[in-house]
Amino acid sequence: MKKFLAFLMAAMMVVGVFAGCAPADGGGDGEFVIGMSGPLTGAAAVYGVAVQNAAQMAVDEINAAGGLNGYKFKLVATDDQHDPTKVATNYATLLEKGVHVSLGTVTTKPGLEFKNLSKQDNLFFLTPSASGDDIPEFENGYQMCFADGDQGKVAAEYINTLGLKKIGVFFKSDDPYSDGIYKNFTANLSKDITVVETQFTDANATDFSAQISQLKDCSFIFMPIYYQPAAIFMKQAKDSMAANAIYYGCDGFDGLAGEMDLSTITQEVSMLSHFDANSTEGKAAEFIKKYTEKYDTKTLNQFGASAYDCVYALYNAMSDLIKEGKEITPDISASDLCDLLKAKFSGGFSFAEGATGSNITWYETGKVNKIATKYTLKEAN
Amino acid sequence: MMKNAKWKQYVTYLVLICCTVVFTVLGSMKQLPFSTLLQLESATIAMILAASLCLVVGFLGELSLGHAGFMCVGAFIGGKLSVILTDSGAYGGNELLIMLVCLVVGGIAAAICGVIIGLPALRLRGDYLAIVTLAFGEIVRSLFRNAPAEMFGGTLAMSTPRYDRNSLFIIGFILVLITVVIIQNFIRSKHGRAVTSIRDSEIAARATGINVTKYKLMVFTLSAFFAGIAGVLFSYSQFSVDSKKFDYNYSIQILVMVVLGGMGNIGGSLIAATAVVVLDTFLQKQLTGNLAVLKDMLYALVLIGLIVYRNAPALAGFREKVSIKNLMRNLSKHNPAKIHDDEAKWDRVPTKIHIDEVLSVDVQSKSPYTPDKQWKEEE
Amino acid sequence: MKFLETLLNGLSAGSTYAMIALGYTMVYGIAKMLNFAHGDVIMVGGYTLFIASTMMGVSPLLALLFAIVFCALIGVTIEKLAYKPLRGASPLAVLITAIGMSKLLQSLAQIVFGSATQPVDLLDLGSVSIGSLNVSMYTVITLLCSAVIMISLSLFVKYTRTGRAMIAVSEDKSAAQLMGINVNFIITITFAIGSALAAFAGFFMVLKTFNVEPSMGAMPGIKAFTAAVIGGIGSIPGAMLGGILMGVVEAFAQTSPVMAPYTDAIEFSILIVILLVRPSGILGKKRREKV
Amino acid sequence: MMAQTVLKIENLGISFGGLKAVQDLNLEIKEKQLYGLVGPNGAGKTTVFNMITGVYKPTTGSFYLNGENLTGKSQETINHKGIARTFQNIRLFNNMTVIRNVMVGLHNQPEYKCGLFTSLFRLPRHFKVEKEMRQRAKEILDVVGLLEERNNLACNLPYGKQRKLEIARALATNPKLLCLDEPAAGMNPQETQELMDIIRTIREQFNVTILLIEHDMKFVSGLCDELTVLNFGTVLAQGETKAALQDPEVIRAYIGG
Repeated sequence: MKKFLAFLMAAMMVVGVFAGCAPADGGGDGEFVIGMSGPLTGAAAVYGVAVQNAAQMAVDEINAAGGLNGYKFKLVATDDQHDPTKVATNYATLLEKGVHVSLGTVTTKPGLEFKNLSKQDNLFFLTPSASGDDIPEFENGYQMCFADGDQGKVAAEYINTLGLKKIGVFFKSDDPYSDGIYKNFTANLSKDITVVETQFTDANATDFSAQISQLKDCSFIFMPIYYQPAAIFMKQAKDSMAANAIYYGCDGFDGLAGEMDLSTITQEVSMLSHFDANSTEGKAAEFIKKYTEKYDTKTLNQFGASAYDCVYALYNAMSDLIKEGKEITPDISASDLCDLLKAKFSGGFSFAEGATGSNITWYETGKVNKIATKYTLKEAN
Repeated sequence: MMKNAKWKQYVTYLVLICCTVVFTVLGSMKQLPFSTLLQLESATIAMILAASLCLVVGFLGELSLGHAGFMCVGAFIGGKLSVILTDSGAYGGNELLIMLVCLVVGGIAAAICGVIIGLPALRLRGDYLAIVTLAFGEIVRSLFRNAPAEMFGGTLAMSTPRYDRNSLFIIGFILVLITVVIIQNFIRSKHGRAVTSIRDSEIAARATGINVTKYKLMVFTLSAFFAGIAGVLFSYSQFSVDSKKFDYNYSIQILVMVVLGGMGNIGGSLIAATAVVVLDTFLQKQLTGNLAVLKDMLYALVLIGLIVYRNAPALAGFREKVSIKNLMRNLSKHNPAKIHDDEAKWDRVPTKIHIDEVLSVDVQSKSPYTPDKQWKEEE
Repeated sequence: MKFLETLLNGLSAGSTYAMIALGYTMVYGIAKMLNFAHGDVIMVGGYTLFIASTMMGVSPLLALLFAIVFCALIGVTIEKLAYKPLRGASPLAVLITAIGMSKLLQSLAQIVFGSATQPVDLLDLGSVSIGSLNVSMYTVITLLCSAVIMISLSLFVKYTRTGRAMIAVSEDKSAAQLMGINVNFIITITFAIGSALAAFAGFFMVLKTFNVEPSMGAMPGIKAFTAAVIGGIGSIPGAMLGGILMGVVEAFAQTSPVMAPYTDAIEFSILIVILLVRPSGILGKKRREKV
Repeated sequence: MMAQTVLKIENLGISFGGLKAVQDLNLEIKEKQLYGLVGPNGAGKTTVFNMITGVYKPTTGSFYLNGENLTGKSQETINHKGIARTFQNIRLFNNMTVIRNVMVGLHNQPEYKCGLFTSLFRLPRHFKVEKEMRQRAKEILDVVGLLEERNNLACNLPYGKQRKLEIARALATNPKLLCLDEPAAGMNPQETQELMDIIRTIREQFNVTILLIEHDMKFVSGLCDELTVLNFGTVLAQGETKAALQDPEVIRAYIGG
């Protein structure tokens, strides 16, 4: 009897699988579909939501201004919870929705899946924040953010100029972002500088007293990590560390000011980034104003700014192509559009004015060429 | 009922073969959308995992919280080997042959780990074993994460050659079939009988001359082998393998499948695995934003509810009442006449009752396992 | 000097682990079950602190009191709803339910508070200098508090009526029942005490990290659980020993660049090695099954 | 002709902590004998069983089966050598059918040897062995009168039949010495009578020596050839059943005073 029921259930399941696969609705609704996959829920949701919000904001602005040649844009955001195994399903959803062009993924690990999937279908992606060095491995992938390796290299080159004898490093060894920056950082660092290396992992991310006691004697600490553990570190190290020590981070520090009151510590905090959430001038300030009016400040970070730029860069590139006489309508296939965009982005296309930099261009490798700025979040007391 | 006994034990195989054929035909006709192909792949992986864990939890009666660790070994070793073999053009670049080699090697690598973890397991039981397997899973993950980046990708995921998505699920189904046939054969052999006897009473099994050590090790190894195979299959279904995937939460997810399937019921585990995969994808699409967490809550509630319902001593009477057998009996016309007290079977009442049995707070209840019923004698 | 500092850091981290491990060990001793959800009771304590301190602006000590009461209530509720119906069922069933409970608590917290971290700034402790040794007040306070708690717990178990009843129940439930001990009441009390200890641990963790998140209790919970097993589950001194050992090993592993990436692996390996040598932990009693 | 000694126990003793549960036990059981081990509660009877079946390792002394020293051997080895037992509080494989319980007992018999590989791939030998095992199991079940119940789950059997099933399972391991721990406990008088007959049949049919623990004096005196009476871990009396039971020490231990 039970077996029969089991059989019945199995049969139902099979039917269920089929019911789940409604025919693809295609992209023929007269809209350009921009797809993305990011952590909209889960621990990394703050990044995914920032990208979704900012991209949606850019799309709304473009549509309000009449769209591209009269055609509107539509953003399709899917949730991968920072889990690479969920990307394929999301990618399938994007295809079903008739995606034309994509923002790739928000984070690096899922991005490794996405780059391969999109390569098969020749779908163009310009990722706002998947910073892994390998993300733009194939011709169809481009980055708006600095690649991890480049960040490590730039940071090392900057520190080489400071004439320090000894620096401390605090990084997260199970995080590709942190680990990637760190590896390139040490490779490019002058050999005369002694490095005190400390690290932590997800499973030990609450108590840093052991690392702090190691780093106590260093007056300059390079921290290629995200802002949440950085804030915990700084709070825990408040008294142990030299009062005028310098914490130097990468773009992961962005969001630090929202996480903790920096005036409670005496040390200097600065970062190397393409975006400063406290900007008061230029396109960045404009973006911050618009974003905070529409959404909350909690998700205001460089991820969003970068996504905002991505959408505009794609829009600008497509308008340029139309101006050049190419025919681009929502009837175009993703693959054809990809070929056009690849030629455009590798052919010296310049994104004039964005929230994360100006005159942004791309190398043929897909990596971005723009200026990284050192922002001082807080001066030493 | 008895007449059907012979073919009944092959129902699972039949269903699996039907599924394989139907989906292969549909696949070759290009009737299966991308998302369905992905679900089929995930379902086959989950089925292998559930069936192999069912062997440990349902038949040996030990709780393993490190099943994802074995899968991890298979995924990394098998995945790496396939990269090496593909790059070196071994076997004339025959993808299928390379995959076969990787499956076997990945499975064996995991099986070796099964032996390694099985050894302490022999000295430990129950809760202690559960924590050791959990620790083992975390250790394996940490080792692969910290291995040189050139070997296993380090903190970043290790890239693997993804197999053609239009045919991987067919291989997956074939592997499920092989796994299920072998596991079922094992359980329905004298060796399987010995294993079930250990589950029911280790002391009695020892006294009956069963080599408990040997069989525990055997089950751990066999189960790890198939988990390793699932790992290799997983690495073939992805472009990259990330050690983070194989944490204890994933082990627990596999455990949920086994519990949902009714511990000690391979067919049930397969159905539960498919259901979890299908439901997972469905809910991932339906529940967005803060609601996405509802999925986890649902799993947790189902898990608790099911276990409490099936095992609570206080609910024994209720369970009897609503059991399928009873419902069927009530539905059928021939209602057996009410049994009068004087006709009740007095020989069922133990005449010697230990005083502590009556007063004890731990009144022994029925075990959580599905009792064996599939193998009624064929005559 | 470095050595001493690392040792102190380890002791401080270890005392938090020990506090959590005590909860595991007491519940195991009395109810003979691994309360997998214990780590998540820490998280409940953390969020209580968040509500009381950050949202309502209550003073830290009062917030701690709230957390203790609320955690004790949650612990008792979990026991009544999920574990009590299963008393007498197979240990496997109970363990799986406990795992489910852990997931349930985490997802509930995620639904109510979201998955992002929430800030809790309780106290600014500062540090004291003893000679050339600079010790943070946090270390001093955790060490003192945990010492006081452990000593009073041991005294409670040894010298009070309820405590002795607990020992009786842990030895033999049915015999204790025959002697007129209310076994259900004792189990309830045990869960309440264990959960209150989890609240303390949550307080210490929040003091250290200044924030709470839904999965904050999971990893410390598992490590403390490991510590309890290392020390010999069911034994109160064993839990303290295991917890301290865990903390010290962690601190020393983290200060060595070679071992640092393997910190988790080392901690868990200790468990396997110790269980291989002593299957019931360092101070655990060997249980003889009655044949 | 003198019957051969099957089990010989010399100075066997065990202590748990400071408590000497059994001390200085000496006894000898001859082939095909029905030997009784009696004594009040807590006398150490089951402890003796646990020692000679390898559950506990004796602190002093040793025991021999057919002259082979088995002291300190594992439970499995002792069973393979030829000592099988039943349990005071029944330990059946509850979720298995009656016949499969017995087939587990047949597991180690050389004639039913079947490698793992053979089983995994269901080679012809697997089916042959299964068939033979099933046949043998049926024969054994027939002896204890459980043939009709063979397809029921063990846990669904009434109490008395569960005890019989335990005996059948122990018998299946082809023992030289069968140790029965309170086989008649929980049985009504009619069942007890049946059991006595069964035990006698078993002895004849399986050529087995039987050592049993029992409280029911009628049962013991009606069945056993010789007795050892234990109290507080020491031997009170030993010898022919009638004589041993009339020993004044024994009467005092039982009746008190």
